[in-house]
Amino acid sequence: MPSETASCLDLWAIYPELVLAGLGLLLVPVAAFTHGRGRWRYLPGGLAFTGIVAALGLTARMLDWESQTVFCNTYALDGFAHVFKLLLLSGAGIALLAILAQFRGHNQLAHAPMALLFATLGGMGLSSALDLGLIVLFLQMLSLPSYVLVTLVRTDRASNEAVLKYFIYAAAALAVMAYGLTFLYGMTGSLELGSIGAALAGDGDQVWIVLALGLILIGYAFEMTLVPFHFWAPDVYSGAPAAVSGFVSVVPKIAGFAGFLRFVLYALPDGTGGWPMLVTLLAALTMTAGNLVALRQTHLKRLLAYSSIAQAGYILIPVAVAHEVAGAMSAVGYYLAAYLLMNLAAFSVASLWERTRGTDRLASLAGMGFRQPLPALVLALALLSLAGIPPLAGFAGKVFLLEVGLEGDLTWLVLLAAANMVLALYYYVGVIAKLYLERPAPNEEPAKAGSGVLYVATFGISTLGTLILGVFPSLGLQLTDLLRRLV
Amino acid sequence: MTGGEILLRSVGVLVALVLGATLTWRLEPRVLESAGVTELGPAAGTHPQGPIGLAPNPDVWLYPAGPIVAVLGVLFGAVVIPLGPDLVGQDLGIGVFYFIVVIDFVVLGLSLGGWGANVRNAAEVYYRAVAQLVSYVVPLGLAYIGAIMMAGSLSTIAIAQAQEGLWFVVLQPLGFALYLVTGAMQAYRPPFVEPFSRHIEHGVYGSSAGWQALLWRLSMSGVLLLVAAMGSVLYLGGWNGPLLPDPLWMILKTLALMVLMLWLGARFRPLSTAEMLALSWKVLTPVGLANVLLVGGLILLGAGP
Amino acid sequence: MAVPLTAYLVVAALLFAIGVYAVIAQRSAVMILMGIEVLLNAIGLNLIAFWRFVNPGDYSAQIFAIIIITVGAVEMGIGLAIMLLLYRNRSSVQVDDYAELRG
Amino acid sequence: MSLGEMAEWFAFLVLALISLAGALGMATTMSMFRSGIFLMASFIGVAGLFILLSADLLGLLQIMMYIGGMLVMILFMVLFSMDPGGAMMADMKMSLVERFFSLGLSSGKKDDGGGDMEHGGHDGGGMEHGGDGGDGGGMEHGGDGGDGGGMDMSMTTPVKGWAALLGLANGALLTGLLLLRPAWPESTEQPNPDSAEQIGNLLMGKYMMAFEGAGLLILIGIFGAVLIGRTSRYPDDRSRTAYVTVDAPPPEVEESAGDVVARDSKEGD
Repeated sequence: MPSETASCLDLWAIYPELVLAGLGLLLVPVAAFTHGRGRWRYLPGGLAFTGIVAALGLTARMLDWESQTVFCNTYALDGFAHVFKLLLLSGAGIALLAILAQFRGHNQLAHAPMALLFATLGGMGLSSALDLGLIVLFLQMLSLPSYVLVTLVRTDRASNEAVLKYFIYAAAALAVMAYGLTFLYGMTGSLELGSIGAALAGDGDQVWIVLALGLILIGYAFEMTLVPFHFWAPDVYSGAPAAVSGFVSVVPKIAGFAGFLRFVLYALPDGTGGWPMLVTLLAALTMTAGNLVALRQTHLKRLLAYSSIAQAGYILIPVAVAHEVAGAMSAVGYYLAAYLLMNLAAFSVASLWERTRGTDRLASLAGMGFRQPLPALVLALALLSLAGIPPLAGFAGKVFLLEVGLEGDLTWLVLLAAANMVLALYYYVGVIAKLYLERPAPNEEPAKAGSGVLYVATFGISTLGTLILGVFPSLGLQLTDLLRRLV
Repeated sequence: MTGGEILLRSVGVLVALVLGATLTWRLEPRVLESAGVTELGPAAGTHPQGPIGLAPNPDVWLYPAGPIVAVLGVLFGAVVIPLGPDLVGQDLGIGVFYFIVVIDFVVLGLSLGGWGANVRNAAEVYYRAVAQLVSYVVPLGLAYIGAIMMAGSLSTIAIAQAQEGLWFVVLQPLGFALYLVTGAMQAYRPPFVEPFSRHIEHGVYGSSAGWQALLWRLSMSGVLLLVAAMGSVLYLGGWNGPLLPDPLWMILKTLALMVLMLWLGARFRPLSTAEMLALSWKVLTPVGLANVLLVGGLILLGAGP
Repeated sequence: MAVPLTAYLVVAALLFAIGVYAVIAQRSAVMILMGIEVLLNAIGLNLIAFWRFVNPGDYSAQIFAIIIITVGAVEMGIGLAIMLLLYRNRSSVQVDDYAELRG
Repeated sequence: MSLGEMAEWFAFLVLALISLAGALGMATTMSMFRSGIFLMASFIGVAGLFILLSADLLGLLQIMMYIGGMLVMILFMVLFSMDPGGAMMADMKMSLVERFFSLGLSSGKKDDGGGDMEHGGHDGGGMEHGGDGGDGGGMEHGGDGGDGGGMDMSMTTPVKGWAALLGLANGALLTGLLLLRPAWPESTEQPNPDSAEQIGNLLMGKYMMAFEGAGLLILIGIFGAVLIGRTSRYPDDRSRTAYVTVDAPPPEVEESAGDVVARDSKEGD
């Protein structure tokens, strides 16, 4: 083995990751320098945004490369990884804008970008990792900086509670998952997903496969916020600053889907261990529970949290048939892209509201359509898209999801999902009615204007993205079709 | 290895350690007194005013465990110290790493004994010992790495053999200086005597008597002996030397290094825990990293064995 | 090897069970963190036992174990920092005291 | 059975006992300090098992990581708890396991604080608990443990029936499966005795990315811990809402005595 040591250092394959990692390292001293220093505080944010755009460009250049593995079969370089990296990077970029907008003029401007870069890096690694050790490593790299982001405002009571819950649940979920992974190693003697899959497909002991799958699923379900492992999400989303909630609701979730898909498609090919059935059950449970609880919410961030749980349930429909239906992967990718844009749009409006009003109570949104037409419009469009109203991205995405579900003979699940979408309409439209039909309280002082150029940029990118994806779905589908190209 | 041989080697290591520790214990106060140190720290043979504040209500499990754990750490550490190419308790492939690890048991022993004594002053030992551990552990590791890199092995025998021609102290004076400072910290010798300071009634010394006090003295003398012995293996060529037989050279170098460390340490006023941490992280760690870089450069230039 | 693989695995399984118990039953955040460390310990033991008996020629599993140890150490570091922050703000690290976010 | 095999079984049993008893003690003892020490014992026991499995480098690595780490962690627990020695709880109703692992804890009724050491003044802010914590010695500790506040009786929790049951079921399930359905393709291959070289080659070759990633992870950990735990020259705004947007730095705060503790322990991470 010593003879082949040098051949594994394929640095050319991870230029986007290297850009992010290098920039993150550079930002550590830069953030220390700019912390609390007036206008210098914008420097890290600007650098980080440039870096994310550069990484996007580099990843986009790789799209037509041949699928291959690098670093001695531990890291995949294929269409699946590239598309997920593009999604993660665009999510991180928009979330970064929102965070910068919310913390404009605050100390947190200096170190938030750095944590965000590292978390994105973890997510990108997770979408490519083919080795059990690397999976655990990147999952941890995804969570650690997220703790920092959640507790950006360190004196805030809600943030404190959020970070405590996030930390404990994440650490426990990761430990349980890693314990499951060790059994896969024990059954096959290999840490590589591909060889594990090859060994398990033939003559794996079903009992142990199911047990290991159950343990591993806890870790991934935590990242994807599936019921019953979702309980951290509402608390963390509502405790963290709204812009950070947007990030946490998008990047770890997309990375979780990427990791889970890669794991089951490689290590448990053709439904070994009955994971499709398990995923189907989780999908039904997740969308129903998420929507039912969302009906009772009185705070915007909590409402969006439960809505994002329900959305995760919808995305599970194509995941459950990913191994047999050809279009499943591109449906997942398309819906994740749509989810990313509409969710970030909604959370950035919540962030603006938090910045100017200090609250996210739904009651405080009354009459927003008259006082602040632009944010109100953005929020309304985002909610309509989440609800699945044409011609927005959410509609096209839902159509693809249901179509794939029908192709995969999951008729009952598709019917349940349709019923859920109708149910969800109730609370989404309820918020929109508050925006436009209710009058603001007469004694309420008008909200300060000044959404600022950063907010306008955030709103613009996410809303235009939602519209374009919705009106020209073929654009998105062309890209997400690449997801099918696995190593 | 047969059972008889294991027994023989164990007894050999034990006897060597006890003899060496006794020697250290007699020698150390003289060196320090001649250098004008009044606060003796762990060097003190007896207490100035006899035992003070013995633990009235100790934790029945942790209190007796403290000195035993500390002595075990010293005893395990002595296993890899070579007196000659063949005269060693056991030559482990990862000997130096093993040594770093087992010496940590002394800190654990101090913590157990200090907390378990259940008196205020002894509990203070725990905080101070942990802070001292945190301050020496990284630069000490860096001081080891210089020698390890040059010898290309973790085995104590191999490291000493690599210095047959030239001692590493000549090539890496910076690393040797770093080892002197961090070694004194690891051995709780002046100026790093916080856990045994007079202000907390000499720490665990003040709260123990009988066999426990004896074991404390054995372990604290032993840790200085071992630090000096490891220093002479890492930087002074171990048993290598002309004319005299191997073990004698090793013993001489160990004693000389011990005297050097004590004599140098006596020049400085005792440092507080916070000062130790600042010194370690602001000065010693960068120096250690610089030394590693220097050694890397030297190796690239072809210096060393 | 006189001791069979199953013996090691059973020890790891029992460690895992104790860790699960500690994570569920304890109410001080630091104690929960310690329970998580026990869980990680069980993972390491499982890995090394499998390595020794299933595939001792390939040392990859030891790298995985090193990653697990790293994860444990990093979690300990950041967990203690989080608890330091909580303690400074609220003088408590009891998880029951952090139950304001509901709904 | 040969002598060597018997020695191996003996070593295995002793080490397994240490690991399991240590973990159990950690979860059930009433004293915070002891529970940290028990956990360390458990780690060392597992490290011994590693060495028995001929992963000697990993075993030593484990010991090294966790002696330092655990000692610092216990320091934190002592800071965060009213009664790190567990003396107040020594009189509480305890289950058998708890009684065993809390054996010898001195009762809080004795003078001089008994088991709970009072190192007030020394460590500054760290030991100052909520106002009503001072009258600990005189309080009666019945089953319900008073009305809380800073005086929390639950810092080490008495055995919770359902949690114990769940843990037990978990262990029984796993053990039963392990005993009844071993599905592991065992090999008779012998490992290479020079594990350090093997691991080094893997780290520098195939697992270069894991190596660099772990380094980055530790850096993120340090940096996150500093960001979260530091006391800042410029305090955060009290709430997430910004009422005025200014780019000038907020007023500085004076450092308090508690910062020293914070800084020392941070470097231990």
